[in-house]
Amino acid sequence: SADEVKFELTPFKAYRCEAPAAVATSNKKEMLDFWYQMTVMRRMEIVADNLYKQKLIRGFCHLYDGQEAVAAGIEAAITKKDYMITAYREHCTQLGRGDTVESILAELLGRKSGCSRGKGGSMHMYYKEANFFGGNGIVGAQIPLGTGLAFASKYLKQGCVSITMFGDGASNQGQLWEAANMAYLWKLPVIYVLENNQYGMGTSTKRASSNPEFYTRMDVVPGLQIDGHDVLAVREGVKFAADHCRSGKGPIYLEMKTYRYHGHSMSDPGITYRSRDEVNNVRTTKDCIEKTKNRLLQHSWATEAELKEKQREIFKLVDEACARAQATPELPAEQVWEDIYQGTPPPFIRNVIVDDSKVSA
Amino acid sequence: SADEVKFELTPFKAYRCEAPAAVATSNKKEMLDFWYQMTVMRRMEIVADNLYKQKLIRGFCHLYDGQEAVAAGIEAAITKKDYMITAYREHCTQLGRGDTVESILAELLGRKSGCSRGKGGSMHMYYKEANFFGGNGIVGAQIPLGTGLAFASKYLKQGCVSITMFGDGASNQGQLWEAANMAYLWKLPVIYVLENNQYGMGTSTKRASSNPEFYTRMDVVPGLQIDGHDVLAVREGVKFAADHCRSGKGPIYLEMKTYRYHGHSMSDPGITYRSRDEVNNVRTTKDCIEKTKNRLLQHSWATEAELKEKQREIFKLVDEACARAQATPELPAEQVWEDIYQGTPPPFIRNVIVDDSKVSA
Amino acid sequence: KELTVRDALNSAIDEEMARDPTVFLMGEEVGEYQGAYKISKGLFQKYGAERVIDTPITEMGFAGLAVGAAFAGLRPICEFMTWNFSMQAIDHVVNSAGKTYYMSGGKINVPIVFRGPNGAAAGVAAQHSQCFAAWYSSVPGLKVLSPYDVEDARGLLKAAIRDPNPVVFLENELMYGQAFTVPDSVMDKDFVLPIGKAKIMREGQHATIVTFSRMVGVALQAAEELAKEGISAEVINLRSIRPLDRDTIIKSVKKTNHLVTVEEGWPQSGVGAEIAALMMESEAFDYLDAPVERVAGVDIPMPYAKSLEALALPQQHDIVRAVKKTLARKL
Amino acid sequence: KELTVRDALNSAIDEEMARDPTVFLMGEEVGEYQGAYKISKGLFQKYGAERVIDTPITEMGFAGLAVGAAFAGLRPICEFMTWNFSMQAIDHVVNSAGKTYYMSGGKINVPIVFRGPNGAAAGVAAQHSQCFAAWYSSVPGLKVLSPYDVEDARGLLKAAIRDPNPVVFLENELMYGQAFTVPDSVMDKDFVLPIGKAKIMREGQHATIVTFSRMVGVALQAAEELAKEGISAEVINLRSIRPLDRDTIIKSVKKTNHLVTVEEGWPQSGVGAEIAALMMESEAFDYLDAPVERVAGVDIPMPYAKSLEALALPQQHDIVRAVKKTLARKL
Ligand SMILES: Cc1ncc(C[n+]2csc(CCOP(=O)(O)OP(=O)(O)O)c2C)c(N)n1
Ligand SMILES: Cc1ncc(C[n+]2csc(CCOP(=O)(O)OP(=O)(O)O)c2C)c(N)n1
Ligand SMILES: [Mg+2]
Ligand SMILES: [Mg+2]
Repeated sequence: SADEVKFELTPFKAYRCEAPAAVATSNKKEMLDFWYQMTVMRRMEIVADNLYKQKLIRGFCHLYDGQEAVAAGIEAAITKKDYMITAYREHCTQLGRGDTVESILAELLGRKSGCSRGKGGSMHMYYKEANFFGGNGIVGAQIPLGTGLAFASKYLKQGCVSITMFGDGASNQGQLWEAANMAYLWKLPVIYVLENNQYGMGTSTKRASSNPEFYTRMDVVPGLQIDGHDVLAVREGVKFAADHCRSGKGPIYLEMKTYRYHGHSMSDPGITYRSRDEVNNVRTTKDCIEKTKNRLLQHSWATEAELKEKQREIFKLVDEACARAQATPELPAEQVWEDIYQGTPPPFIRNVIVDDSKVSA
Repeated sequence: SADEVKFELTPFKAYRCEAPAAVATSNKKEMLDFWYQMTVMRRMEIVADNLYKQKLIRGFCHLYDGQEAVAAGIEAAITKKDYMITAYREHCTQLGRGDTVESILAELLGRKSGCSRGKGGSMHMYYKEANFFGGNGIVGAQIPLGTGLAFASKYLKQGCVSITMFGDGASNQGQLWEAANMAYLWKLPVIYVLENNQYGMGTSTKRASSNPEFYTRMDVVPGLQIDGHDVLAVREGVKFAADHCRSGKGPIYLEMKTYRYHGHSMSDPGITYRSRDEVNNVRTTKDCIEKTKNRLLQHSWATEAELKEKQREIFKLVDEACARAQATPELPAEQVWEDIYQGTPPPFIRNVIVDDSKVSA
Repeated sequence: KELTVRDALNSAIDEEMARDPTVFLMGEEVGEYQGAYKISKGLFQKYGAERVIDTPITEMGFAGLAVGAAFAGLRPICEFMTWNFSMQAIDHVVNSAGKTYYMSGGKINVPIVFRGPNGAAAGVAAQHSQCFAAWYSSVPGLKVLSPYDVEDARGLLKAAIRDPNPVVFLENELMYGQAFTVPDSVMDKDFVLPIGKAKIMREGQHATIVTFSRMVGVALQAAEELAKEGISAEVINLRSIRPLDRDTIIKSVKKTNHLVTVEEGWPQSGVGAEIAALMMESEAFDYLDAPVERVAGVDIPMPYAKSLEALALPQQHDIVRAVKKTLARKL
Repeated sequence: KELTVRDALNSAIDEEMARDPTVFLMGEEVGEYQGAYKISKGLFQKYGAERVIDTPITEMGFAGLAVGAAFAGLRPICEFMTWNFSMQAIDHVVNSAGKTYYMSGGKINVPIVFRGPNGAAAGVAAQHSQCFAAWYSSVPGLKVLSPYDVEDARGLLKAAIRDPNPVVFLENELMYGQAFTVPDSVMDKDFVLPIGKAKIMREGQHATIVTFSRMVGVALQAAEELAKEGISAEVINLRSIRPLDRDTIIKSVKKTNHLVTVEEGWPQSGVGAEIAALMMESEAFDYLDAPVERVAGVDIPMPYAKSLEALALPQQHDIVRAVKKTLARKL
């Protein structure tokens, strides 16, 4: 459009490939959209945090605030036909793929209207409508799964890429090595997206990874290091990677430098293995929403006041979605028996006491 | 000694380290010893082949002929205090560590006098006296185990290295990636020895490995490619690696270029996925025993006739060991109950029929 | 028509691949080598490298990859060279394949078959002789089938491939070479057996023998031997270990009043244990004239030597003895 | 003295590390973070990075590494953050640790403890709620222990660490914070319980409840409730699932003539199934006045929502009902 502007990006670091140019063009609408999306994401996570503290969300709950630019930037580089899979820190990925705040919060609350009908919870959200396959509680397990999505794309000649996301901790898993080996041998269109938020639970990358320059680590698989705090850098990097995959060259490995503001999960205060200063420093110097906001202001695409107003709207929308979610019930007891097998309910589901078992006709 | 001679070696290829010089010194005694050892190894495998064909050896039986220089060369570079572990193709490793032909053949025959009392068979031989921990039937499993031996060496400040051997097929396993990552982080004295015999069962390296230049594959872990047909090259390479480890630098990855003459196991004719010509070509141009013999002749350290005579002796010794092994019985039935737990026999071992169970006092 | 179990499995895969282009075969040596045990003979030649895929020796990676392909709607047949190696990949079988339909509230189904030889072969020692029937059949979300003969091999494998859920398919290496004569109906390209139904292989009046896989044959021989002594044993081939065909077992026991279970795996918390518990908690209990007898593998890792191995596994005479024992016992 | 199960486990590890320099602790977050569930609190500070080792999140790699260290004579305590993740490493637990002593004909013993929380916690859904008691206890070569209270935690963990064989040690996250009062003897640094012996937690006359881990507490409450109605239940805490203490169970059943098993895991081929089979094949059978009742987790993957999760796990009232049912039934 007429108001296209060039933005300088943090230079990409490249391994076994040419780095794309460190510039991106964008415009008012795009940048406002990014800001809007990321602000909704962050607000949703803050609401989840509150719900957890009220003991309305149970078990593990891994929040994404700080990393929003990765989810938002990826979506801007691909389509909903492309495959995606990630780990348990997936609330915002689910949102990015097109699910609603209400559906996500309802799942966290264990409600029937949740995206997994309350059966999955925080770690097990899916959005098949947009080819999003979860959500996975087992560190590293999604890596071969995502490689399998790429396999399907190639097998079915769909031309889709598979965005296969995981953390810095997960990247040490042998599954990555095994999957990447096959992906390279068979030229599968998989984009391995490492979200390097610098910690796997309480362990910093340098204590867990013999080479913390992750993007250089996958032997013959080319890699890029990308500023994961900049939604435009993420978009450009993923576009480059998608072109790479779609041209038949096989897998590529993207390291997104990012940061999580919250602790690992809700039980982790997140400041025993890193300092408050470290967290604050990232917040004040690198925050992805701030960066986007500054670009909006800089080009007079929005005023402080307008954004404040929009933010109020967003808070309201998210709060309303939360209220709606809280108003819905949990699944009725008899539906605990459902969803074990597609099409064929088991003839006999043994209950705690055999007399209570569910017998199908 | 006085008759030391310099031999030129195939140049080492190095990754992330300086290649050692491509020369080795040796002398008559050493070279005769090498020749002798390797000839015994090969003869033992041929005898095993025959026993298998007579149906006296059962199940899987993976023969080592062609690869003898690797086992022999390693032993010349380290001591029996150093740790060693390998996969199921371990008859000659067991011999190299100091066990006898009789003990090994007895194990293959399932006899009580076998090194594992007939309970392990071809894939499960051990020689703890010389720190050899098997023998493993699960492809890749020995890799973290061997890394754990190195861990023990460091923990106990023993100064020993761990020779952790595996095949080209096994090298794609994620376990290697996981173990090497820890070994590098913790600077464990482990020498990963990849015996690249060019096939994992029926699959050539280029169909299974995205990068068949194995020695360059382990990211930050330095590597060497070594002519595995030359016992002196193996010795020099392993010496270099052991120095590397003992100096506290952590793991190193050695790729031994070698070849197996037999099929993968006894049921594999070994010529569906490679040509007879290919096998014959290696036999005639690269054979490790021939190479050693030529060096002996070249320096007049032995005559053709002397070696023929020695060979006859070896054949006789191996045949006699075989006869002795065949003369021993299988374990008596009641010892099937033993060796489940050290020190504490189970109070009740359920038999096929409960009435026959073994009850301990 | 007479054919071997190997050919039955081969033809089932072949026909299902012909019928449905989303079906593909993946595993170690399944392609150019035509299968370590030749189950996939000719398929690479017929369907090419796109649909018959040789993998590196990386079970965790390729099993996960196959599950991911199933997420996307393909129908992978994932071969484990033997089930022993599935331990490297078991997280994907159980957590990625078995639980996803439930965790997603019914959104993501996983149409995949994991197959290969299970349990003890001959002379392959402890690491290569484990039976996984009890473990996998304990997991809701998986279906677990184990064929005995040609009819089973064809009908169950085709059913497994067509099923929209993850199926664990436990074959037996020692059965691959065994030939059976089957009617034409079994060779029909749409011959599919129902999952969850056992088959009464031999009717009998005095005692019920419940078993699966290779032991069905041994049980049938035992029944033959018993018949000579006037004892009439009913032999049930489970076919499906999850879901378990409770009704067929219960009905048989109500008739014979005696039950012997036979399996090659370890006894503790095995398949026989579950059937013993089933007797406790069904009306069959009241019909039992003697406690259930379990015949099972000995509770030790599998030894290599021939004479020891034979001691470690159920033999025909063990089954005969167990049946006689249960008949001798009067409550 | 009163302390929590967490402190009991912590002190047991601490004392054994002090006693034997070859004992070390390895796992994810066990060191600087002091344990995901704080079982290793203070140990890193006390013993340093050489003996309390933080690993990358690579279960297969570090479990194998720990087994290798045990081959060489060290005594690793290998922590799985939860047992759910042991599926990535199960090949090393079973094939590398469990079978090696046998395969080597008694040459190589493997003194290792694998430990961590097992089974369902609260609200963690299907992938994080699996009970592995039945699987591991089916494997000869492994010993499998599961503590309930502080006495168990200390006595069994110390026994496990001192044992020269591989031990699978199944804890329960929901028990970590529970406090128990114990006599001084339990705090003795050489307080070691025998492996393979169950404990009668409460004597009773009318029915026997056999269970392990957290369910022992629920069973004791159920027994309390039953007592109010004049029903006297004997509660057996298995402690050791392999070897199973057959004698204690059999003896109790001979006295009470009624048996209820309780476990949180899936029913099929579970621990209760084995005990049902044990009744079938021991003299206890003749003493049973009613069939065995199994109380077990529902045969579904664990749902997340609170109300559904509660349905999926045994509750006190289920145990009460099961006991009453078995008492009502007369053979
Ligand atoms: C196989 C496995 N091991 C351990 C865990 C426990 N766990 C959950 S998340 C996590 C840390 C993962 O860190 P990273 O991959 O960097 O992702 P992040 O949480 O930073 O997004 C651990 C150890 C698990 N869920 N699965
Ligand atoms: C985990 C596992 N997968 C598969 C097998 C079957 N298998 C045994 S050896 C082998 C080939 C290994 O090749 P390589 O590592 O190159 O060693 P080589 O046999 O050439 O010495 C295979 C596939 C196994 N034993 N373990
Ligand atoms: Mg991280
Ligand atoms: Mg090889």
